[in-house]
Amino acid sequence: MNLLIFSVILWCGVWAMNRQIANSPDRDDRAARIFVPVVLGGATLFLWEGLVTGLGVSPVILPAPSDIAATFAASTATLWEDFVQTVLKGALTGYVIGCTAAFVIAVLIDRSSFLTRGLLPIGNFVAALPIVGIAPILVSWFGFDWQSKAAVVVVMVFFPVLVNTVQGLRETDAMQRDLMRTYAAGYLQTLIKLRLPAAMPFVFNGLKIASTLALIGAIVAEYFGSPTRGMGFRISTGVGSLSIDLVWAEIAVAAIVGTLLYGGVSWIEKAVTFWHPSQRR
Amino acid sequence: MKNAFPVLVVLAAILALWYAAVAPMNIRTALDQAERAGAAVEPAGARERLEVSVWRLMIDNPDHVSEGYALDRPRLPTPVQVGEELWKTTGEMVLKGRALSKRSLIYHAGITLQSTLWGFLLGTTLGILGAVAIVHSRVMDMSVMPWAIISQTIPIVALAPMIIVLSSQLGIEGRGVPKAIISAYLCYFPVLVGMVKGLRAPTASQLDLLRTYNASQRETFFKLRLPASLPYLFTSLKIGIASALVGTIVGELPTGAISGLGARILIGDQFGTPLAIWAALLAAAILAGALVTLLDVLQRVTLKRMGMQT
Amino acid sequence: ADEVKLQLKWVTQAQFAGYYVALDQGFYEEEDLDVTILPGGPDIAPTQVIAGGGADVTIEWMPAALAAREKGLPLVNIAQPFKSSGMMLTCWKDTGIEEPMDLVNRTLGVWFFGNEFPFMSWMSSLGISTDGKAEMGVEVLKQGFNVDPLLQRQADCISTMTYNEYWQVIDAGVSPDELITFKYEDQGVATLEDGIYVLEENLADPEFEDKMVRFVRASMKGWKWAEENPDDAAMIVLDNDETGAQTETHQKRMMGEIAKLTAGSNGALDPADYERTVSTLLTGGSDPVISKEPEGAWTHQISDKALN
Amino acid sequence: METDSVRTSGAKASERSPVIEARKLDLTFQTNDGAVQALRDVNLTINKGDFVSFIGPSGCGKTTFLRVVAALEHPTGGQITVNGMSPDEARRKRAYGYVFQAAGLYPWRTIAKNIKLPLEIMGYSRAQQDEQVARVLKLVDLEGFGEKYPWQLSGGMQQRASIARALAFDAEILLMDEPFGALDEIVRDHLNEQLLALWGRTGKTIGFVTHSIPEAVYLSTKIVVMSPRPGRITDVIESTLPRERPLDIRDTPEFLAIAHRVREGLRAGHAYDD
Amino acid sequence: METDSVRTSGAKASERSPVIEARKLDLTFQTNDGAVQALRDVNLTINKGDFVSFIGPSGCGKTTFLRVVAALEHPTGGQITVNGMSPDEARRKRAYGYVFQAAGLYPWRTIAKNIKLPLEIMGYSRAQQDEQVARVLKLVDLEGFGEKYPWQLSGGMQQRASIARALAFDAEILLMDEPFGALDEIVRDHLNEQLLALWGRTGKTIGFVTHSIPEAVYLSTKIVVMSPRPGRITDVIESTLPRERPLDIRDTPEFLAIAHRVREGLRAGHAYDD
Ligand SMILES: Nc1ncnc2c1ncn2[C@@H]1O[C@H](COP(=O)(O)OP(=O)(O)OP(=O)(O)O)[C@@H](O)[C@H]1O
Ligand SMILES: Nc1ncnc2c1ncn2[C@@H]1O[C@H](COP(=O)(O)OP(=O)(O)OP(=O)(O)O)[C@@H](O)[C@H]1O
Ligand SMILES: Cc1ncc(C[n+]2csc(CCO)c2C)c(N)n1
Ligand SMILES: [Mg+2]
Ligand SMILES: [Mg+2]
Repeated sequence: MNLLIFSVILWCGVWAMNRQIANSPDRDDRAARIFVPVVLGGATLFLWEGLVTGLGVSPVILPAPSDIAATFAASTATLWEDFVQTVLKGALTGYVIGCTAAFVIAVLIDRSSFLTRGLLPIGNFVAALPIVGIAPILVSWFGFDWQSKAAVVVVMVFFPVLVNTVQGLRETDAMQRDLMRTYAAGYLQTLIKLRLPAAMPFVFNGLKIASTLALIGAIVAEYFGSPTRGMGFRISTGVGSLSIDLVWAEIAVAAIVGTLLYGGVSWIEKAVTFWHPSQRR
Repeated sequence: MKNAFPVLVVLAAILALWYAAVAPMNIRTALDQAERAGAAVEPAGARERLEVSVWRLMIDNPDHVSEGYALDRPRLPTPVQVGEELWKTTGEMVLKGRALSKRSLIYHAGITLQSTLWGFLLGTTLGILGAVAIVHSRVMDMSVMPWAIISQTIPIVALAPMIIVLSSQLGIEGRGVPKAIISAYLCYFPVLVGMVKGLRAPTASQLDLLRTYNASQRETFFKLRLPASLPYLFTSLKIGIASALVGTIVGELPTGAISGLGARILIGDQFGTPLAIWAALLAAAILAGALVTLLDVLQRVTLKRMGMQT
Repeated sequence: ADEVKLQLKWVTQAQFAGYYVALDQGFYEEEDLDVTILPGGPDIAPTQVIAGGGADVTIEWMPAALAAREKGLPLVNIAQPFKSSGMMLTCWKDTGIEEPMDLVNRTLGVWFFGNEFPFMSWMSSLGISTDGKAEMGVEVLKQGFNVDPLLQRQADCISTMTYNEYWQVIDAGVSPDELITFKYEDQGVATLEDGIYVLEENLADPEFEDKMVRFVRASMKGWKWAEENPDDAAMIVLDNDETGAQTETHQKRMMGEIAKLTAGSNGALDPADYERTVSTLLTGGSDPVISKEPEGAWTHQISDKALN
Repeated sequence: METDSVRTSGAKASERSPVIEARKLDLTFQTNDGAVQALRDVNLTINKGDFVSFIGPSGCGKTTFLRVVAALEHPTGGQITVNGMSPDEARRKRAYGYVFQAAGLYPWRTIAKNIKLPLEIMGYSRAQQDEQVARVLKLVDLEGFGEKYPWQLSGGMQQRASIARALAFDAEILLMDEPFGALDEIVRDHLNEQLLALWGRTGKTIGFVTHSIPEAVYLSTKIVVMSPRPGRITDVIESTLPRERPLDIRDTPEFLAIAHRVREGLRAGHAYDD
Repeated sequence: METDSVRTSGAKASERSPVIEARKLDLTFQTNDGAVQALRDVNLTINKGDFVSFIGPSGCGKTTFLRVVAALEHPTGGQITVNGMSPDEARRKRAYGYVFQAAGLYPWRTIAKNIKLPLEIMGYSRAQQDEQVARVLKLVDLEGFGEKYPWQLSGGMQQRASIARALAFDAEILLMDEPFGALDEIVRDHLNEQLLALWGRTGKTIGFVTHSIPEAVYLSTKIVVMSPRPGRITDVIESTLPRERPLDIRDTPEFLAIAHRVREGLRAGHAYDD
């Protein structure tokens, strides 16, 4: 109970401190930008610990962060095996194939205004579909191993990237295009020198959305059949056998990997679209 | 409207591809059946056929290719089969006056729609309020935004059972609320991001103008930030409702929600009736299309009335 | 009336006919009970639901219940309507599998989510490892919710229930002679299925105890009714199926098969069956399902009062 | 005390009382690649009823100075008072009408609604709002365009609408940042005349940024010539032209002499050899 | 044949051969709320080496005419030839250097890379590219800014960069749409001089849109005055000024006379009573 009270107070204290930092002149420092959310996360974990132990929540419902950390440390081998299976083989393969295919096809259909006009509404529509629903079908088509997971990821990331890229390719303004016309620039020159650079902010928008979808897709697909490894496999069997701490360890891996993936894409975005107003300050 | 023709052509092309893909996808099943029925199949024996490519099988057994188009449990059903199944579970039900029976997809779409709308309402409210807080408070901006992103990297399917257990512990009956929570979890993020962008859309000079009038924060919000964010709002609402639908279906898949389109997909899988899965998927697609179109129309009308689009 | 929430192990189907019959025929009402039946699903762990207070009583398989008990969730079996196990492994005959030892070096589909324990025990009693194809090993797939892996030959064998998945294979056009099945019951590794479980701490409460006595009594009445009127019972199940996706033929057939499993049980747990289950689970070799003999995992406290 | 007397006395009578006083004003922007000194040691007194033009090369701090006056930017050194108060207090008293360098109309409001924006915020009644809108639309020759949206107007018309917006409420001090930049010569002449007439009628104090020497000379009672890096005042020219100014005053020797002095001051700020 | 002779002959020698010939040019835009006649019955001959200014109220079709010449817009009636070819053929032969009304630099390229853009497309060698960039940067006084990105420059500097971009390759015809709009008087004067010098050296044919009467008179051999709704030419003034023009030519009576004629033509296009 003391721990509970203490953790609540600590959390409020951290919030107050963040408030101070956020209103101080150093707030735009890289250090501040990382420090503030990290200590808030730390304080929240502490609050969680306090709540769970203070209120005596059963570990089969919600384990304490310390238990999760212990399990994490004790099962690194398992977690690594699952990471390789789900992330490296399933999600990343699917992500790379899906994004590349979408990008290439977007550039190809962009040549034809007929195809663009025909495909874009359909693409928008499909992008809105609950693609996870096709997971059982793809598992039955592509088998139990990572290939079917990659296939689900491909389908999930394909349309967001396609739609964003096509839109980005049309995003050049009339004057920028006219300039190319006065130079009598060819299709390829216009594409490489004008339209692709101008499309990059949109492409990256799609890639970022796709990066959060990729993991979800790979994990959901494992619910419909998998070898006896993988994050989705471990999560679902973990729930079944009440190893909830292991489930949370897997969730932690997913969150870390997802954040790194998203952060990585954002980092590349920053380097590539440094010129865009949203990247300048 | 001028897009109608290209869209139809592309749709026709997709259907044609789909139709063509049915033959190779189903040839093995078709040959297995034909062999059981006593037909001579080349090569004989399902195990032997596993070593042979589908193209070879199609060439060697041209008579049986067509049987792949009429299977009960196809790996890939034909568009017509899916259409028929959909009609059987919707239109025919309506004609029989049983539109809202448990066997009707209309009933299940209704269940899914209900959760989706609750999730959408909850998610957009959260997203918008969050965005308002983030735009007006730097602490919120610095501490909450990164966690909002991280929240989306957590596999919601893993949390789904815990959400159900926790909400029942909090005394919430039924599966509707947990489904709506899952749906809101997926929905709030695009709305939050879009609205933060939108509420920050006013340029420095637009803000300066109001400063010279000494306008209050409230006035700045209602007279500048909110109207300036409307195009972003609608865009994020469209993504939001699509995400809410995905969330509901994800929530219905593994949480044993006993009704709704997600549950139909699950049961279709469990009892080996692929046609039921495809029909439910198609129904979900139609639902998604209808919802997004509705918001799109709303967007056009509103923005037109606000003079923001020609 | 006293409220009782019952969490099922799986979706609404004839496997749970007794409870639906009791509800439909008013047996619960007669006992002054207001029963709510919560169907299960692939991601619902009945053990977790009952731990979270989402249900008062649950239908679970004994291996999962004992495993949960070891994890610190004190579940107690208060009644056992299922006498025998319906689980089996179904294989293609043309793969050349004739006896259990032929399984080595094959790909097998297995249910997880707490349903894998009987299989694991069986394999370790055979001395077969489950870490991949090998001289003395098998490749295990986490099989999904359907029988496609067998039909499409992604696996040589899959887990089936006598009352459910097996018939789906048959319905897909496969004739029984093409298949060979290994029933756990025949292999001597049968474990108890569908028992009625509650939390140990609740049993100390006389009011709860009384409620459970009435619940078990009414439920068993439902089971007996279902055994005697299988077709009507199946229709009752069908009426209660919210998904509207179940078919009459399948449920009627399932009811017929279920009746074979409940036959021979009056509802009280036979300690011999329990012992057999425990010893099967303990022979896990290097990786047993439970590590020590459980204590207090069952009681006749309820069934004695309910059935006599 | 002084402030009070300024605010209550009539326009003509108080012509010589100071409204804006800047003393040793400094303003340095901190940017990623070092500090930019936008204003250095700026001393300037603007009296009530003055029409002050600011002229100088791109980047010399004209806009920055206007923004400091309107409390949109805070000086890093020196003092500035507006009616004896800090600019921020004056802003809270709604002393300013500001015309920005870009029109900055809100695209979701019609022209009339754009003009009403400050009136709504300042709590004018409906009737007053309509009356003001009609008046200023006429002033800038946009009668009949009230119900159009900004994008339905040409660039020049938009700029006029933004001028109308600043004139719709009765601000004591009018700050205009290159208001006539996008207009052609004829329209510009016309609006110059209108502005002079308005100023004559109301006795407002006006700060006016322009790139055009004739415009500065034609309009102002005081011309401030600025020079960049760091932004500073290099010359302040008190106009000797009468308050009443027909367009052809621009051909008088007096006019040309002032223009010449401005041009010389301006030229000094550039670094061309020729 | 004729085309060939034009292209090979020296600048001075061919001064009187027509480069651009418009006959009865019409251009109507179809918009949602009806047709807009942007150009009507435009007849104009521009000879090799001419410096032609276009002046007229906002929306009178100046930009549209330049765009028709550059084949960015297609007339709905009449004919236009450029060097005896269609504008589109001339475009494909890379006859044009075009300076747009807005700078339109690509934000992802540095200033130097922006200037290199046309050179890359036209296949200049690396060395040639660097040489040209250095030359034009000097011409517009932007030495040392080559490695900056567009947003790091003030508006006026961006405009100069876009002028440099158009001058970097050797286009026969230079089309400039209000290139000096955002610049202050001094810079403007300076660039006017530079432009005249360049024109004198190279004998390019220049089409130049401006709002400033003195600028038009100072620069041009021919001034085209246009009037809106529908856009048409109301006056074509052949300048009597010599080709050699020091800045103070602007005070000569001859200059003022031409300016007066332009102003009158312009005024006729407006509807002010005063
Ligand atoms: N927000 C800012 N951050 C950094 N530097 C700035 C900022 N605003 C202006 N500056 C710099 O301050 C100096 C003065 O700018 P200011 O806008 O006042 O010039 P100006 O005289 O109005 O020029 P123009 O005629 O181009 O409008 C410039 O060098 C500019 O780069
Ligand atoms: N793409 C277009 N669609 C419809 N109308 C157009 C289009 N482009 C120009 N116009 C119309 O054609 C007329 C001439 O426009 P143009 O841009 O040539 O004017 P301008 O003389 O260059 O004016 P400014 O001085 O403002 O640049 C205007 O009435 C304009 O509204
Ligand atoms: C993830 C998953 N786990 C278990 C089963 C199978 N299952 C659940 S309850 C039950 C009893 C008979 O229906 C069986 C066999 C499945 N299909 N999917
Ligand atoms: Mg300025
Ligand atoms: Mg123009």
